[in-house]
Amino acid sequence: MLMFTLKRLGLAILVTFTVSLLSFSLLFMSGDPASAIAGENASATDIEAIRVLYGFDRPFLVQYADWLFGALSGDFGQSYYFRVPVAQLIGERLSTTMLLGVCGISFALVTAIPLGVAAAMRPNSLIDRTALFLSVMGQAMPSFWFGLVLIVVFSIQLGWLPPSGSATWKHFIMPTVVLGYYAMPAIMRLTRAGMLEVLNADYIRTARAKGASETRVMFKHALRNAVVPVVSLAAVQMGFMLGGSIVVESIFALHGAGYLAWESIARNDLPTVQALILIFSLFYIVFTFLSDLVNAWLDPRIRVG
Amino acid sequence: MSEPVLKVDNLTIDIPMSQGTLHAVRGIDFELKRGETLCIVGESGSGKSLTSLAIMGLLSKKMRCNAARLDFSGIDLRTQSPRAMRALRGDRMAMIFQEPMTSLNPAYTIGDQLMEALQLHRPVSRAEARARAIELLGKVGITAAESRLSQYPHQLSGGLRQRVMIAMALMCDPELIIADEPTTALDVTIQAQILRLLADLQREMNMAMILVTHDLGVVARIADKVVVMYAGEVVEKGSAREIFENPRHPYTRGLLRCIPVPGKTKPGEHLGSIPGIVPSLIGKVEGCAFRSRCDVAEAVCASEVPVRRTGEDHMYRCIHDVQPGAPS
Amino acid sequence: DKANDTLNAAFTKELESVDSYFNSAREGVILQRSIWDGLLYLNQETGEYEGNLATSWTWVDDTTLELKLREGVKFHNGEEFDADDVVYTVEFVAKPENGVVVQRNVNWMKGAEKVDKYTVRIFTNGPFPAALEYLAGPVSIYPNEYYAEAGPAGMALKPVGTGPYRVESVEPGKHFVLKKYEGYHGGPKGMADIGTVDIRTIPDVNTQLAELFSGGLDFIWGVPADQAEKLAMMDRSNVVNESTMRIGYLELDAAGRSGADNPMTKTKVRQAIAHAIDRQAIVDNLLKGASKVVHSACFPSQFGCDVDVTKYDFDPEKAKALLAEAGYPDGFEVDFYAYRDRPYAEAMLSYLSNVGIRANLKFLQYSALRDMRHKGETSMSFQTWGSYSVNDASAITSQFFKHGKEDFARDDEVLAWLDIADTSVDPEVRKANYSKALNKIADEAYWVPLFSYNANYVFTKEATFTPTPDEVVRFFHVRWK
Amino acid sequence: MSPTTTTQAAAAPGAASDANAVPVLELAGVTKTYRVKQGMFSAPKPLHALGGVNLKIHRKDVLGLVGESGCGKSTLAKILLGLEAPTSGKVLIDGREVTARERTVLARRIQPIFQDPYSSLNPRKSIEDIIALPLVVHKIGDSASRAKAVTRMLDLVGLPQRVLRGYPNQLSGGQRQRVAIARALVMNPEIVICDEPTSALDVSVQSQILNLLGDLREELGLTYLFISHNLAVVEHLATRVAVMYLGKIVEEAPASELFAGPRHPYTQALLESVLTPDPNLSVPDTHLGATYPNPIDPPSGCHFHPRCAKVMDICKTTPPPHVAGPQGHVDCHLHAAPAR
Amino acid sequence: MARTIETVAEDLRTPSPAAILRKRIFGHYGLVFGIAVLTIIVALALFAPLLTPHDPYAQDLMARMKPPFWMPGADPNHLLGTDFLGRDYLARLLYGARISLAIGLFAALISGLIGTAMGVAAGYFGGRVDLVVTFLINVRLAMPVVLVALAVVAILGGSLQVVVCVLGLLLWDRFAVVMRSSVLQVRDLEYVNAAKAIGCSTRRIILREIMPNVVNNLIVVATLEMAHAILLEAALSFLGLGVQPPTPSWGLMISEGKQMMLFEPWLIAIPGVALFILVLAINLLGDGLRDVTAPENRG
Ligand SMILES: Nc1ncnc2c1ncn2[C@@H]1O[C@H](COP(=O)(O)OP(=O)(O)OP(=O)(O)O)[C@@H](O)[C@H]1O
Ligand SMILES: Nc1ncnc2c1ncn2[C@@H]1O[C@H](COP(=O)(O)OP(=O)(O)OP(=O)(O)O)[C@@H](O)[C@H]1O
Ligand SMILES: [Mg+2]
Ligand SMILES: [Mg+2]
Ligand code: NI
Repeated sequence: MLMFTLKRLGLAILVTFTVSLLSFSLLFMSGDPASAIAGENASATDIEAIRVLYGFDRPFLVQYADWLFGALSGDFGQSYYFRVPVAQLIGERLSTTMLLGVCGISFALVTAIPLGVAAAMRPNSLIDRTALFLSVMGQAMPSFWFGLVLIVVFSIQLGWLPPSGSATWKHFIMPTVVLGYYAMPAIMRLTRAGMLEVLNADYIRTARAKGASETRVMFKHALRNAVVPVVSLAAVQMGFMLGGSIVVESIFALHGAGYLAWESIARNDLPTVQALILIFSLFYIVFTFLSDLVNAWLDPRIRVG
Repeated sequence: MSEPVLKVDNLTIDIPMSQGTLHAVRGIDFELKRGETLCIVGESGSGKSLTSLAIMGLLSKKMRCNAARLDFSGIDLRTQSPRAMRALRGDRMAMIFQEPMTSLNPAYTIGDQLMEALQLHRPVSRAEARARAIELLGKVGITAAESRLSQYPHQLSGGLRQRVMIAMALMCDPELIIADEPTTALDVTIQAQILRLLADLQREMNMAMILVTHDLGVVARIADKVVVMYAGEVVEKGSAREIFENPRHPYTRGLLRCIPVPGKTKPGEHLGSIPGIVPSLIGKVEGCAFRSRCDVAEAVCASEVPVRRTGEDHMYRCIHDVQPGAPS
Repeated sequence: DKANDTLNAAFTKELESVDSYFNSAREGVILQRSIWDGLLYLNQETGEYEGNLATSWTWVDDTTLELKLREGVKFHNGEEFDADDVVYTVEFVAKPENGVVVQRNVNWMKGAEKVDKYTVRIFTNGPFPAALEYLAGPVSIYPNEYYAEAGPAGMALKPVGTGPYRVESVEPGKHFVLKKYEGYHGGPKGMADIGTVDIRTIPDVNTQLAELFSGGLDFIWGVPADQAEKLAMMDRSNVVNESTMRIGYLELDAAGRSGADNPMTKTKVRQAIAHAIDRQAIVDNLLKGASKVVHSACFPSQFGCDVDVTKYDFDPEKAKALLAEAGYPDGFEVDFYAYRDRPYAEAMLSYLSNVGIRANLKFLQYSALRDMRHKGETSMSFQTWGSYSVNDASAITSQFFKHGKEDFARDDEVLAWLDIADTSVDPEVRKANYSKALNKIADEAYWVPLFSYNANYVFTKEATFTPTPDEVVRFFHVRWK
Repeated sequence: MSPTTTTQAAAAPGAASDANAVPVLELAGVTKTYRVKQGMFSAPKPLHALGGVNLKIHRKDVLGLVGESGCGKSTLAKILLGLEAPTSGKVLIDGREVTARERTVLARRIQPIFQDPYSSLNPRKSIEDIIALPLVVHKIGDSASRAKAVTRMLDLVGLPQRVLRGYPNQLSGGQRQRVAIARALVMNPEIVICDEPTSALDVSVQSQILNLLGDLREELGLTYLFISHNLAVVEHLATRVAVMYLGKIVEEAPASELFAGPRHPYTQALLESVLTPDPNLSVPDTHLGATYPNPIDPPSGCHFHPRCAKVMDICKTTPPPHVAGPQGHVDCHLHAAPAR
Repeated sequence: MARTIETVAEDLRTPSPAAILRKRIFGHYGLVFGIAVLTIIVALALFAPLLTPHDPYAQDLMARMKPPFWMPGADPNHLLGTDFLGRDYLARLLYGARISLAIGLFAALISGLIGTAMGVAAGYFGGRVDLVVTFLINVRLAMPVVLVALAVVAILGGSLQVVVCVLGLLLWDRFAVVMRSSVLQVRDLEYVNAAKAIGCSTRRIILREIMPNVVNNLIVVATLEMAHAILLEAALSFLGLGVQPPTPSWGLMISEGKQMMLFEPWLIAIPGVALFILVLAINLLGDGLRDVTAPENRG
């Protein structure tokens, strides 16, 4: 167990390190950060002064090492744009994105798993077809489009929900649906496929032969085994969601980390973008790690040798 | 003798498929009394498993199952509600499956699964269920039963898992136990152990047992009655002694010639064989299904096949009264 | 929302810092005008400078301005306003190492000196005719004690000024709440009417409109022309259009910085481009509103802006002929850089392709494009310039034609004229020299000036508001009906 | 099949087992260790699939290899086929050690027939392509001669010509196994490694394949390593038998001898477990315990001792000695020289 | 012995895999629908010049935002109306199909090549190679795609080539994962062992024995990734960092129409629905192929 955890941790660190190196070099190529700091109406001399002030004239590796050591101690530098520590900046925004991510994945799970189970219970039935239809729709519908349509219908036409902001829980309904609907199809399909496979397994027949009721068979014997890959997928999706909430956040004017990332790219705010890429990848790694633990708990074949 | 525990009359199972209807089981009948062992033998795909599943009421919904009679201890299984069937399953009739490796739920401990079998049917406490589980594990020859309860299936070897499966089937003292090829996945030595265990328990608990297998050796050693199936049909049926000493159907005879027997068949000598392959059962099936592989088939085999009997309980389906070149 | 005495407004862009010296965004200017006061005030109607925190001012010499300060003014935190605040503010912002973002707003000042409690002197780095303009604009006075303690970071989170609105709360970049400052000193801005101004950042215009429809917003601006037109037709809110000082232009690499053989070095090519684009059609159909075609490299209302220069009318045939004369009978291919207003760029692209110039649009972030321009890598780009709302040609013409990094003409004559115009204190001399420079620029078609921009303001019918050409929303001038 | 095959019996047992001749195939102290992970959290542990196997196969012999599931039979086959490299020990052919480099050359001499007829043929290839593959790989002959060779092989294994254009999914299990045999034989190998070639088949089909293998051996003079867990089948075909238990050969002897007088308790139990279709007998008691061996954590001393009915104290501590017999050997304390 | 009896089994032999596949394909409604729609879209894209007289780049500022035919005030000349520069919407839609298809196709091609090479290598060779590839997959998955794509496009500018390359370089993970696991499944099958024992070279085993048996998975992933790439490009365009105008990509059309969505909803509805249908068709195709070739359905 300890060995395993250590190994996973080592791998995680290596992955994060590689991601950070990649993102850093990527953004290093992105032109002159000094100009970005200076803002839209700055003159050439303003920019030159800033370049020296921030040390952009140093070699790449020096700058990277500098950044990395800072990052290790939680110091991602100053945002060029906001001129506050990046850690503080992201700290303020992350909660919105996290909340959105948690809501989104919960919505996806809460709709996808029952739907997947129901579809697997009666393949080719009406409910199966409906589920399939919903998932096909979900996969083909561009989320920005879906978001705009929701705003038109629920905010403008019906006036039920506020179109933007994050003040109350009502504000989170539409973003949650849009974000969750993006992850729903994959989870639903995996649940369905997993359930179908598990339902064909011999031990399900055993459970039936014992005289267990259908619901007991479904939920005690089948779901527990079918849900194992779903947990991993959900973790991956959750990771994607945080990184992918850019569109949703910009449409619904949620000032989260995704929107910050997009704006920071536009503003050439390197420290912020770097830190965000790193943090999103860290999230992904943490989630997958947690999902491994959950899976180990669900699946004794992993847990006990 | 007492009333038969199980009476099956003209059981048919049809499976609708895209290419047509698969007549997987075509008019099977047999009966079984308490304390008896009935063996169903036949080639792969001959409908053995479907027959046993049909008795347990475990066929999938898309399959169509009909019978003139399907009685279990005087209960007409055809008319039972799903709920009533559930109450019977695992309580008064139990089943053991072929694959010990996959027949146990990997997510729960052995103890959980054993106890569930009892608690589903009896209002017992966990402690009582646990005691019963330990008792039965001991009975099926598992030592240190107590500690096994908290183990997971993947921590046990195939032989042990099959023993657990047997224990699980016996949790509620069933009247009928159906074992579908319980030993084919196991090694020969373990097979012998498990079969012996089954036979002993059956005798001890005075159960009726149906043993499905394709191994004639197993049948000969354990069966009171034998049903030989071919292509969904009973081609020969009778007491074990009759079948082995006086086989009538060409298929049964062919099977018996196929297997090498240490001491009887000469090493290196040609074994008997049945050429050809099993016919498809999709669509209308007429005449003797075995005729394409039969040495003694004639043109009339394509139409009606008579059911013949020699003696009280030996029945077979063939146009030939006595096989050409048969020993008796 | 009159019932709550709250005006809900939206910013499009996240504001990096509320401290007006540490942002360069329009949103920042808007907040600055409400929260702080300058020493002077430019009356938008009369175009005259009035006293604000100062009551009178005199040039002691070419580089020294003496001001008498208003008495009895109190900052939002209760601190008293006096000469120390002015000296502290000027000394702080004038130091380059303090990192004020827009250096040109402050780098003309050398420092300040307290004469007595209510008199200060401000020293400039050389003669600077536009000084009053800046003192009435971007230079606002901060409370010395508070600023010394809180610094720019503290000021950004809890701004303190003397303006008609005080800041109730700041969520950086996202949300700002302003409250009417009851203790306002009664300067020329006047007492605010609306009790609360609640500003949220909503990046997507559609979302802003959606909020407007559903009553979540009362006041938005920068609404694109087409939407504004539709909104005006719907008659649910007030739609007001006002010209701004921003003009659009094509910057052509006449100096050959991106390559000596580049077609833009040929005057005829540049003239051809000017003839090729139907600026009037773009103004009529795309910009609409108060926009006008401009011909000179400055905004017409600016001091020194001579609009009577060579005009290139829309004439594709002539453009083709000029191209042929320049040696490009079949046109040529060129990268066309732009950073905003994609539709306008696309429209121009199409006109250019009609005369045979195959332009590939390269749409970049502003800073990335500026980098390229500084390195002299762009031979043709679509630029805009708002002159910081400074009503003086020095804010635009001199910005781009004095051999700086953004000068793609590099014309020595123009440089010489502009140098005289920028530093002379005699208005006539200035005017004459700007005119010479602008005429040469137009003749040579160094730039193709395109059009002036306009802004649409959409707000609730419960309020009245008159926009100004400097594109600055003065919340203290918004009133309930 | 031809009726002449009945006469082969005389030729079979021990025909070529001249102890002094150089064996075609020899394993000398071959071990194979896998590292396996049990569950995600534990470190990999060594699994000794083969623990020092010595084995000789003489020309025209049929060496039957029996043993229970997981004892290492397939591992041994894979090593002989060059699919796995032994962890230690040598593989010799005609007395010469074989290095990994020569495997392709050896492929001409040793060919496999696998257990599962469903996965041993590439489902995307036609039968013709499958059988001709070895010829193509070794660049033997042109397409015409290959076609002829394939046709010949079909005749040999008793398949009709029209299956040539077919695909594996169109054939029954027995037919597929015949295709596999044809593929193995098309290169005229000397040695065929049969890894449970009939255990996935119904008895009616099994007998066909067994007959075919017997006939082919006669006609082509093949040498077989015949792996099975069915002793009856082994007795039917093999000239010599090796019994394997947990990666070790515990007994080896000519078939007739071994079946007449099994010496190792495990061999005895194996023999007892063979269920002949005799309704007068009941299920035998093999006297084996229900403690199944775990290859990752094998019992100390003699690996068999926890199940052995005749277990002695010494079995629990000391690995059994190698006791040579007249024509084979047995590894068992019971047969060691009387204790001191 | 004479065996005169007709052999029932022979007549009932199963058809060849190709025949079975054909039959399955035509029995699968989703797949048939997907293929049909995709064919239509491809045909429309290919024959765009024949279908509309308009040049998708020709602007007419006087005739901006003319509504489509079902709305009042429509211009019969422009069936689907005109966009904000007065360009014919139908022409842009048709030519845009080319762009969207090309983006999907080439992005899938690039990522397919990368992912397949990595996945097959990892699956077949295992050991270190597998470790490295798994590590790379992890790194790739840990990178937030949209973010990185945005950043790169922001740096390099949004030419068609750049967008295609960026998407291609970012979307290979699923190929690698799927190929790795399918090769792992096939690698230990006995026919692969048989091929090894025969003496086939590694190259031959991979190309001839393994690839044909995993290529169906490859195709399925390729179609799904194609859809994914098209959607991602649309999202990039929406965020203002996709393909450059005036190229009529559908994503760009949505992004351009977005401005007026509250007043002229058809401006985003038309390309949005087109995009939706295209992605739907490709997904149905992919799903259908998966159903049809899934191993559990195989004969
Ligand atoms: N779920 C199913 N769907 C379609 N056909 C089925 C299904 N289950 C069984 N069959 C078919 O029904 C026939 C009988 O199957 P059954 O499982 O009873 O055979 P069996 O005698 O038990 O064979 P085996 O010895 O291989 O277990 C076979 O042809 C089989 O293909
Ligand atoms: N690639 C592998 N990695 C790890 N362990 C393996 C591997 N191959 C085989 N083993 C282990 O080696 C031991 C011997 O396996 P092998 O396949 O040789 O057994 P076998 O005698 O052929 O069994 P069976 O009768 O079931 O085919 C088993 O415990 C098996 O789990
Ligand atoms: Mg069965
Ligand atoms: Mg094996
Ligand atoms: Ni013969």
